[in-house]
Amino acid sequence: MSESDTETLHLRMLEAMLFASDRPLDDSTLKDRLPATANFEQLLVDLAGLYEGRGVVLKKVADGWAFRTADDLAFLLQAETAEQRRLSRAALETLSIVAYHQPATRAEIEQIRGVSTSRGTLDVLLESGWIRLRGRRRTPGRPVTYGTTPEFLEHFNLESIADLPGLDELKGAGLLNSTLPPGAPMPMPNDDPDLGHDEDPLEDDLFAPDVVLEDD
Amino acid sequence: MSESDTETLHLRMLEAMLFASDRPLDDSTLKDRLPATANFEQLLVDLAGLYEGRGVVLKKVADGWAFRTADDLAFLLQAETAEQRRLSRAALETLSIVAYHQPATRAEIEQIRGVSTSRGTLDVLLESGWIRLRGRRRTPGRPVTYGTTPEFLEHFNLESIADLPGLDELKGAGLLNSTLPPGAPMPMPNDDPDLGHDEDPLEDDLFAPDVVLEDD
Amino acid sequence: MADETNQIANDPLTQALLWENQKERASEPDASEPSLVVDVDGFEGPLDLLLALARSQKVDLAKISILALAEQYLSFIQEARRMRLELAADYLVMAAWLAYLKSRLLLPDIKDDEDELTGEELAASLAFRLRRLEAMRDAAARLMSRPRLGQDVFARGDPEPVVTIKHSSYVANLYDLLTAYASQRQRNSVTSVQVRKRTVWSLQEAKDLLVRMLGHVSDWTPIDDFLVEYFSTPDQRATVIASSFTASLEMVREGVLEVRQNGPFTPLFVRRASRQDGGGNHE
Repeated sequence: MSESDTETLHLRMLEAMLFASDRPLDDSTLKDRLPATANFEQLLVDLAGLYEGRGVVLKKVADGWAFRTADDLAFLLQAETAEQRRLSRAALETLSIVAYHQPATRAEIEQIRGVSTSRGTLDVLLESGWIRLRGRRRTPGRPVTYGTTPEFLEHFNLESIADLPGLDELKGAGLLNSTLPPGAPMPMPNDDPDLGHDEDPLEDDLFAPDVVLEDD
Repeated sequence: MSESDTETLHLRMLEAMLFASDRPLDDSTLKDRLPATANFEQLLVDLAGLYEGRGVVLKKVADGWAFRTADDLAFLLQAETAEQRRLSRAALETLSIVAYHQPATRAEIEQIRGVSTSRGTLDVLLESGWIRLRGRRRTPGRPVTYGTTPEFLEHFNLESIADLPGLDELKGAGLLNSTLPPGAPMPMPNDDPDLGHDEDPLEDDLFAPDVVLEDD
Repeated sequence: MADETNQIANDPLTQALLWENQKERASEPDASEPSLVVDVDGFEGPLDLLLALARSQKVDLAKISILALAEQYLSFIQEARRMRLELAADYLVMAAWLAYLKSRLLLPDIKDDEDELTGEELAASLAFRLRRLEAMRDAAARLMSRPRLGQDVFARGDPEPVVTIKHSSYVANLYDLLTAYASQRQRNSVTSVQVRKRTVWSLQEAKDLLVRMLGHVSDWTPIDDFLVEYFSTPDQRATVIASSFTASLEMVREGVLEVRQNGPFTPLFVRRASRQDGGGNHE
């Protein structure tokens, strides 16, 4: 097989794998299933190039790669989609606070919103699969910390949490500071599955006593 | 918009619709959702052309059009896992009876084991490649006869089926104690691929009616 | 506490804040209409109400007059109370705090407590909170206006899943095979042993026979003579001899029979007892 034939085969393989899946596939999954000789990075560039401007495009999403319909064709496809349940304003605000301030505790969410959070709001977000319980903050009361999931990134077409819209401006304006008064160092949102230095892992008993503790 | 831009848009629309659909789309559905000015037949030809020789191809399936992974890349969609399994005791016993008493019918196996043999046991042994259907016994009901395969000899390191230790040797090895009545039939295993004088060849219809006949 | 379940307020300001109408937020509510906002149910707490009031000032939140905002809030609360609207406690707490803030802003700072924040610091803190809440709202709106999966962009509708094919290879060695064969042969042969029902002469049968026979004979007679007609099979022969012998000994003990044998393995002779006083003369 000539060199270019081999390249074509590798490109077809990459295309087939990504096209067959409805979820993003990450680099290691793809590399594992390509021959060791394949130039993975070049193949990705080539494949993205092939689909540029087409009805289906290759996107980097949620730390992986996926084929998606082109943004501008939404009008064509929306006709068929079932009406999605709308998030309440409370849920929406809570979601964006968790996304931009993660890891965030319920108390922090409430402090930013200036209102206590009903249990249902977090439940809806947890159920949607967009936020998850990360761990526990190493502070008195050891409150549960919340963060976003890969499904969140996938749903909102984000490559990573660093791609959250307006993140840099918010950071620059000191608005991601969860502590008052302003001027304190500004934390970056962090959805790293590894727990931070001030987070403890969740224990098994999470869903029993702590829910009660957290309720007010 | 120039004519070619319009054509490109229509092509992109067709591509996105087929990609996003959870089932093949037929001509009339596709036509309905494309602008009336679109030259549907030409677009299909163009789209199929775009994907020709690629990792994903446009296929006419039973009730319409759909993208499918190219046939030669189907292996990418298969993860193969090898697992070693131990034979159940029932399977081992059945196998040994087939080995010693071949050609043996199911009824004979059951008679020797003293219990009825589940269909699954023979299936597992057939799947293992160690036993095979030989033919049919020329007796009423024409039951299928079972025998061992060359793979059986290979796996168990036997040069020929005659190398299976006889009853006396089993006794000598301490595997059989002397309570075996003297009148016990001394098996003379025969795995000759040629059918015996009381065996008929299997017919083509083996897997339909006979499985039923054999079940009781 | 604001009731989160009651999201749908009818006033245009609140409507404009609902996320599904985020695009309409560009058109700010008319500054001349803040007095229309009396429906507290439409707000998510005092901070939300403050933010709505602040936005009605139509200026950058960074340059907002916190003093003016506090006054607006206080008059709003006053109006609400005049209309006898139920107000949640947090609205009143905020009102009290704002009244305090207002006084701090109007009066010169008293430097009696180093730890206490100045009026300006308190105002800045409130302004920060308002800006931060608004920033999060904007972020939510921007998030929601992104092309979303399943709404604007679509994944492969009919994914072709990776099928896992299990290859089972079976392991067994010759020892397993032979053990299995041997054990099942053995088990089966043991279970198929049938203890045949043997024809056994009971002692009573033998005794009855001897009594009957001895009725005709009074001299020494080999016991086999009586029994020979019952020796139909070898099996029967054994039981007949054994039972008859045992029966004969019993009858000797009873004194109705005498037994004699001339030497080991020689025929056994029997006769009716001549005396009734027991004590046989057998060897």
